Amino acid sequence: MSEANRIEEGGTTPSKQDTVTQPARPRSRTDLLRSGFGRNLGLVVALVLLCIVGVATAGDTFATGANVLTILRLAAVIGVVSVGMTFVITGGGIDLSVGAMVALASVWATTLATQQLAADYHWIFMVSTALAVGAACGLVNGLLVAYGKIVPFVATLAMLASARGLAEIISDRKTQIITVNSFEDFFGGSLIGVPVLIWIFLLVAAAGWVLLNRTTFGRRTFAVGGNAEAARLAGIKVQRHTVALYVLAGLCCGIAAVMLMARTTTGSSTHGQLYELDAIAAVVIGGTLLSGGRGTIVGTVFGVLIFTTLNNVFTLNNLSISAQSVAKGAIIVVAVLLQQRLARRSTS
Amino acid sequence: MSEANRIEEGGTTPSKQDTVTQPARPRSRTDLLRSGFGRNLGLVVALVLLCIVGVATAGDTFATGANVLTILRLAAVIGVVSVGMTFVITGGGIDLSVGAMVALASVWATTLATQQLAADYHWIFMVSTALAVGAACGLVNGLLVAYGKIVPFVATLAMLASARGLAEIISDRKTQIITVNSFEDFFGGSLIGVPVLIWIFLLVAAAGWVLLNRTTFGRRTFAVGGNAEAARLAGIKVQRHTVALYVLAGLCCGIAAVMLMARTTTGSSTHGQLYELDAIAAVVIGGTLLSGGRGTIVGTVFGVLIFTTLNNVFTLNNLSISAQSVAKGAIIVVAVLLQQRLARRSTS
Amino acid sequence: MTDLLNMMGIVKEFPGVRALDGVDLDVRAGEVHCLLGQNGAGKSTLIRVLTGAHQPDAGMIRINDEPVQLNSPTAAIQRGIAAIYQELDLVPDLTVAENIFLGHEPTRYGFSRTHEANTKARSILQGLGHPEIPTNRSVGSLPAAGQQVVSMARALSRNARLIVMDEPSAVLDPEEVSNLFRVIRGLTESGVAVVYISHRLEEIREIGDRVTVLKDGATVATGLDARETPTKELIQLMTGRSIEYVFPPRNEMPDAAPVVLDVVDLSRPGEFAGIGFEVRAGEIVGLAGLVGSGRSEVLETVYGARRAATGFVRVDGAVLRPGRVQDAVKAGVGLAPEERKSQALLLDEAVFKNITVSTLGRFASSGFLNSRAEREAAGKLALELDVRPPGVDQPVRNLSGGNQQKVVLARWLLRDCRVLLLDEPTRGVDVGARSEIYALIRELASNGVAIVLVSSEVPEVLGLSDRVVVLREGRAVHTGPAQEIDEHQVLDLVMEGSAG
Amino acid sequence: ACTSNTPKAEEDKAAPAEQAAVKNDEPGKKVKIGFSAPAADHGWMGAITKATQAEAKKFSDVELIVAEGTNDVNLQISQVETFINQKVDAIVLLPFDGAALTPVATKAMEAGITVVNVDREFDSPFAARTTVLGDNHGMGVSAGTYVCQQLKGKKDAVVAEIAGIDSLPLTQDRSKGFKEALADCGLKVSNRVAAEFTVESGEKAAANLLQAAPKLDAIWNHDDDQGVGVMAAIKNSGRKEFFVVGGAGSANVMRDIKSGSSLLKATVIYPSTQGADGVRLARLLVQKKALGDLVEVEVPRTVQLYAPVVTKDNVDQYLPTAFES
Ligand SMILES: Nc1ncnc2c1ncn2[C@@H]1O[C@H](COP(=O)(O)OP(=O)(O)OP(=O)(O)O)[C@@H](O)[C@H]1O
Ligand SMILES: Nc1ncnc2c1ncn2[C@@H]1O[C@H](COP(=O)(O)OP(=O)(O)OP(=O)(O)O)[C@@H](O)[C@H]1O
Ligand SMILES: [Mg+2]
Ligand SMILES: [Mg+2]
Repeated sequence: MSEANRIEEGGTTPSKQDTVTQPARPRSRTDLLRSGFGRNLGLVVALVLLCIVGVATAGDTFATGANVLTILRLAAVIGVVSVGMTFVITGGGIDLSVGAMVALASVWATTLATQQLAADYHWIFMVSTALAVGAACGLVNGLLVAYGKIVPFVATLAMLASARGLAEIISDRKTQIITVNSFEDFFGGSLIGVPVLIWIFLLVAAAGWVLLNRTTFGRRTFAVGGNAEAARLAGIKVQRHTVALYVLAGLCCGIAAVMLMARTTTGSSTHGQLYELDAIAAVVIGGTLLSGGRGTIVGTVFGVLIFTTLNNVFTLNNLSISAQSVAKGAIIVVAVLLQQRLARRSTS
Repeated sequence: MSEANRIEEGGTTPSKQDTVTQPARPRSRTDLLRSGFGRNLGLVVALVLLCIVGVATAGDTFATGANVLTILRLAAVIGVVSVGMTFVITGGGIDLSVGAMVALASVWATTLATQQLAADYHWIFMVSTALAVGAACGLVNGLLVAYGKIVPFVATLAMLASARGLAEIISDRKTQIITVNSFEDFFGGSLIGVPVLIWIFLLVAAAGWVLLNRTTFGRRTFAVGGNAEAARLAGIKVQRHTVALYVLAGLCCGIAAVMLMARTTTGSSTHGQLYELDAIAAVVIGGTLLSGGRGTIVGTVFGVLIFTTLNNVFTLNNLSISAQSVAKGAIIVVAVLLQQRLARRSTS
Repeated sequence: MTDLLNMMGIVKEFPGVRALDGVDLDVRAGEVHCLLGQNGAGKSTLIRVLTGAHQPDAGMIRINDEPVQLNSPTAAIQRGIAAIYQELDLVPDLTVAENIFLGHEPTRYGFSRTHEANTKARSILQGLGHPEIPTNRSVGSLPAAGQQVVSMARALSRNARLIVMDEPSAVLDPEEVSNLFRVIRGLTESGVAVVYISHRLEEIREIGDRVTVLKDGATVATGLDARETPTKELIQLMTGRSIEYVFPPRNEMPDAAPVVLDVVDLSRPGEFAGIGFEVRAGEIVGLAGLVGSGRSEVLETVYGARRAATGFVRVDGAVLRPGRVQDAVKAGVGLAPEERKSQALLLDEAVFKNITVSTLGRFASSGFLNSRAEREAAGKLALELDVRPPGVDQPVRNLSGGNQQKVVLARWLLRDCRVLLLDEPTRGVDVGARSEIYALIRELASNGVAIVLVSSEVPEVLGLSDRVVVLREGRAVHTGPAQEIDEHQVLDLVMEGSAG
Repeated sequence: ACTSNTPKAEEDKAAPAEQAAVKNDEPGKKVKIGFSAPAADHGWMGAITKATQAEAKKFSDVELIVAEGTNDVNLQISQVETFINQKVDAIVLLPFDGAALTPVATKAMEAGITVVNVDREFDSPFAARTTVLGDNHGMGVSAGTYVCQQLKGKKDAVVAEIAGIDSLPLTQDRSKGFKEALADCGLKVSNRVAAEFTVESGEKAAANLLQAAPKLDAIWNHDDDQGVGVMAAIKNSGRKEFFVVGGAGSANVMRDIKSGSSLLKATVIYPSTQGADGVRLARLLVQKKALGDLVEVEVPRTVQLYAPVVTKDNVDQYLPTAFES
């Protein structure tokens, strides 16, 4: 047997056996997980099951185009936040401050001064304020984590408290109503029948996917999250990269703030409450490893859709909030178990 | 050269140098960190600084015995939860459901039926109900994580939703008032001038410390959290141990529920809101690694005390509420940076 | 010939340890420069200083007579220094190609050019003699040997002038090693310098040009001729004493010795099939085979870490429940696994805690631990095995690779096992400690322990075992007394499957 | 005057000539008041604290200590304990959960501190000297009655309800009152969703609700701050076949009502000045003054504020005291 053969069958499996077992499992399990297919299969099934329940229990309303758009619109804001969160978690971090950053960005972008500027010139001033505030908060997070060496959980927890407090101070705890019509018109509008908000979500998700899976930046994110020391030894500037990841998450929060402003026509320090939990839940359910090194944007999008569809189905069925909670817990568990089963089956 | 000699000169450091450098740095840095001393030094300093600020700004009330007891009573409930959380995190997990478990246990232990039983026989029925409910929830968490192989974050998130929903259903969202006087008398009372609640906290913390640092259970917890595969191959029953850790956390939540019941004379589905964040923050600030394998009960207790003292100082000083949030974030960051500096200095 | 690299008076201190205490190293272009030294002598640390991963506390580094500051891995990479680290520095979830080009990915406008990366990776792997490793497979799913190849490919991908290899042969079998040497020769011919670290003196003889010997963090000899310097002298330099590098004599096996471990018809589809052997008290059975032949899997299945599809394992006549490690441990079986970092060590725990983790019950009364007793017991073993530095309170992470391996062994030595399964027990262990481990294994056997030994070094298997089982592609192709077979026959067996 | 429809703050301005009131406003003995309320996670709660602070500033003899808002009863208890340690003269307490704060409030009373209970009631008469309450049940009744009036004759009308935080007793009281009033005219709540008093949650709940109910005649939304989100969602859906009744009575909403162009036709007031009233009463109690306009020499045990319906017709009367959220 030649050298070549021996390794091709990679590792321990003898060649004869291999040719037998090969087709059954073309890739190893880990590989499959990464490709996202096996894992996403479970998510798809979970989502489809949810939809079936939706159709069965509230068919007339659930399956309408308007309702689908409602679900997507609801998914859009938290979806954008979750995309940013996917990057941070894949890179081995966590960001608890997303909700607070959304609040701060929304407040800052709707102050009288900013609105005046937007009214006088263009709504782009509001948007860029929100993005800048988000990115700046993210930058602080990133610096604290990468250079201050504060564990991400604590650093972003501190940001959570500070950003929300700052938002309250700036807004004086008032809900700031947006009076710039051009802003509302643009973001409240539709494009080819699909609301602008949904377009933004799609765009962010697509850009996130490309960035994570098709660029050097994405590869390095996996490396930093999977084995920071190896990444450092390979000459990657781990600290700088970490900062970039948090800035990215902050930027996503800025975008989400703009979307939320459009949805609610307000900026408020109460926006984005508990987004951190929602986003992390969506990311983790989607199959991104909480410990870093493995992440999937597609999974995250599915995670977000599952949660929003769940809420929608519950509401359509007029379920009591308490029963919703209990059911939600049970459904999460079942969905994850199902995923695992499917992922396992599809590989063995 | 004899065998013995060879070893004496051992390692890389010649023996003569060793005797010189030895006293200056008796252990390596990591060791010092691990032993908890260097790290705790930072925490002690942070706490002392806080106290100095407290005395300076509100000396007449801050330094009184009554105020110290107030701080400790506040720390007691979340402290007990945090001790349980320390075990779970050290063992490589996380428990988001602690607050919900506290709520559910408090509600279940104050239902009419339980209170009747307690009134007729002994308050021990209420206490054991709370502990049993907590432990049972913990058991479910543990089984889902260890045998269902659901990532802890998701499994306990599901429990968070379900347990709170269940608490709402059982209590019909009403606050249940405790009418069993013997219960109130015992837990509301004092022993040698110190409130029973504080005794319980001390007891739980001490027991937790012994369990984590002086028993095989604790040693295995570190092993499971540090490297689960290695622990398994070393013959540790990793799954069973994991279950035990979650049960322990649940049990602590049961105890915390009893304490909260005593403090509020109520059971309610709204009890324990956001305890998960508070507890995790205290544990992490205390120096327990979020990724498992390293944990310190003393650090956790300090973490809890820092947060509660901070609250107390804020209340005494009548800071604007929003400013409190901002300051809180800043103080967390400064405290952690300070810790790190001190830990570094004390070793080099 | 001018020196490509001069390192002078390098000092590196870790808290409490002076790992390097004035090391000198000169490397010429186009040579294979071997670094020798005991476990913990400072070889890996020196390498990490050279690659910018550690900052030296004192000393000077010159490249082409030009003083340089290597204050980050990037700086070293830019100066043409690449390394294969002792502890594999791969990202398990990235693909082979992505790992190879990590840090210098082929890109266009920031987008990774996966196709180009794959093509380039394939050609590098081809050059290494492994065109068959799929470049789009995640590295985590490759066996250790495959990962080592990827690590090598990564070093080559940088077009470096100086490549450092820290124990690259530890997980490779003989044929792989000769393949590696072919690659190294190709490199040196084109003027690349190679710094080669290994504990196997035969390899040094075969590939090396010059040798530098480290002892206790200092250079004790440099510029020695790799081929001519007598082994005795090298060992004397490294250890400060002379060691007979031979296997201790076999024990007489009493015929009446009872069968302790009985493995019957064990199989796991895709890994191995129909494996059966028995080990009597006091007997050492060696499993020989190429990397990937399924030896580790057999051991892990016997131990219950993997669940057998068919067959069963008996210890002292009692059948172990399949897939239950606890049962095996309770029955007195111990496993020193192959991957010490991921499978055996609690890296952040103190040495003594790592040693006692499987024996906790012994140091506990009603659950409470007596850590003084623990330290004493662990300390005694650490002394016996010459773990350096000798303190048992430091975290295992700070130990050198070989010393970590000793800690793993100590764990099971402490446990008075009935059956000991040793998977590559001497991987990365230096000559001195190696002969001590051999003696120890023998001594254990003479105390009645049944031992199963897996090693990629055929002489080791043959020299230590009473009987050998030769595995090929997951099947036993030969079973017989070790004395009746020699190295060539074993190699023939594992390659061809026909008894020579 | 206290039983009149006007909120207290306005009453004071409306009746400046009242002798007693003027005398009451004169600076007296220094009063140190501690104030604690739930987390300002929604506009009304934020307004409560702001109004309270503003009211305290008006009096040179009042020192107000404000504790961080919290939804953790454990923390709120400790804040009250801290006030006791500080030996404040009075505590104005808007408890997160009335029953849960009862023991510590009782303790404060026993320590000789005047406790004024606001909005969410204690379960013991010994826990507070005076209680200032909104009328949650009455709010529901007012809203229901208004809806009935507007939908007169329409027997198959579809009425929806967007509640606030569902686990609060006050939400349940409001819903109960609403249900009862609707039942009186033969209607029922066909769809009920709950939000969290925030703009964002209101938008979310309303968006889902509008899907669940393809045709609606009326919506009662418990809270005007979440109402901003509700109206945004309605605007987004482009639907116009129903009218909306608000709750709490924010200035924004009143302006909307005044404009007449909004689907929002009315709101039911739930005064956000309760804390401010609490501060005033606490001051009077500590200074041992009586309530102006009352013959009674003691401040009453309970002051329940009225929940009037604000429509386009009477909005001008309420707009000045409405809270900016
Ligand atoms: N993550 C994984 N996913 C799928 N298969 C894997 C994974 N890791 C290892 N394997 C397979 O398990 C085997 C491990 O190979 P390894 O080199 O350890 O074999 P071995 O026979 O035990 O070698 P040795 O006898 O030298 O210890 C190979 O067949 C490899 O393909
Ligand atoms: N990060 C660290 N902290 C503290 N001590 C360390 C650290 N890294 C290495 N050491 C110590 O430095 C010394 C040299 O270790 P090094 O890894 O260089 O040895 P080595 O020669 O490569 O040994 P081996 O042959 O076993 O790989 C050892 O005593 C080790 O314990
Ligand atoms: Mg080494
Ligand atoms: Mg192997």
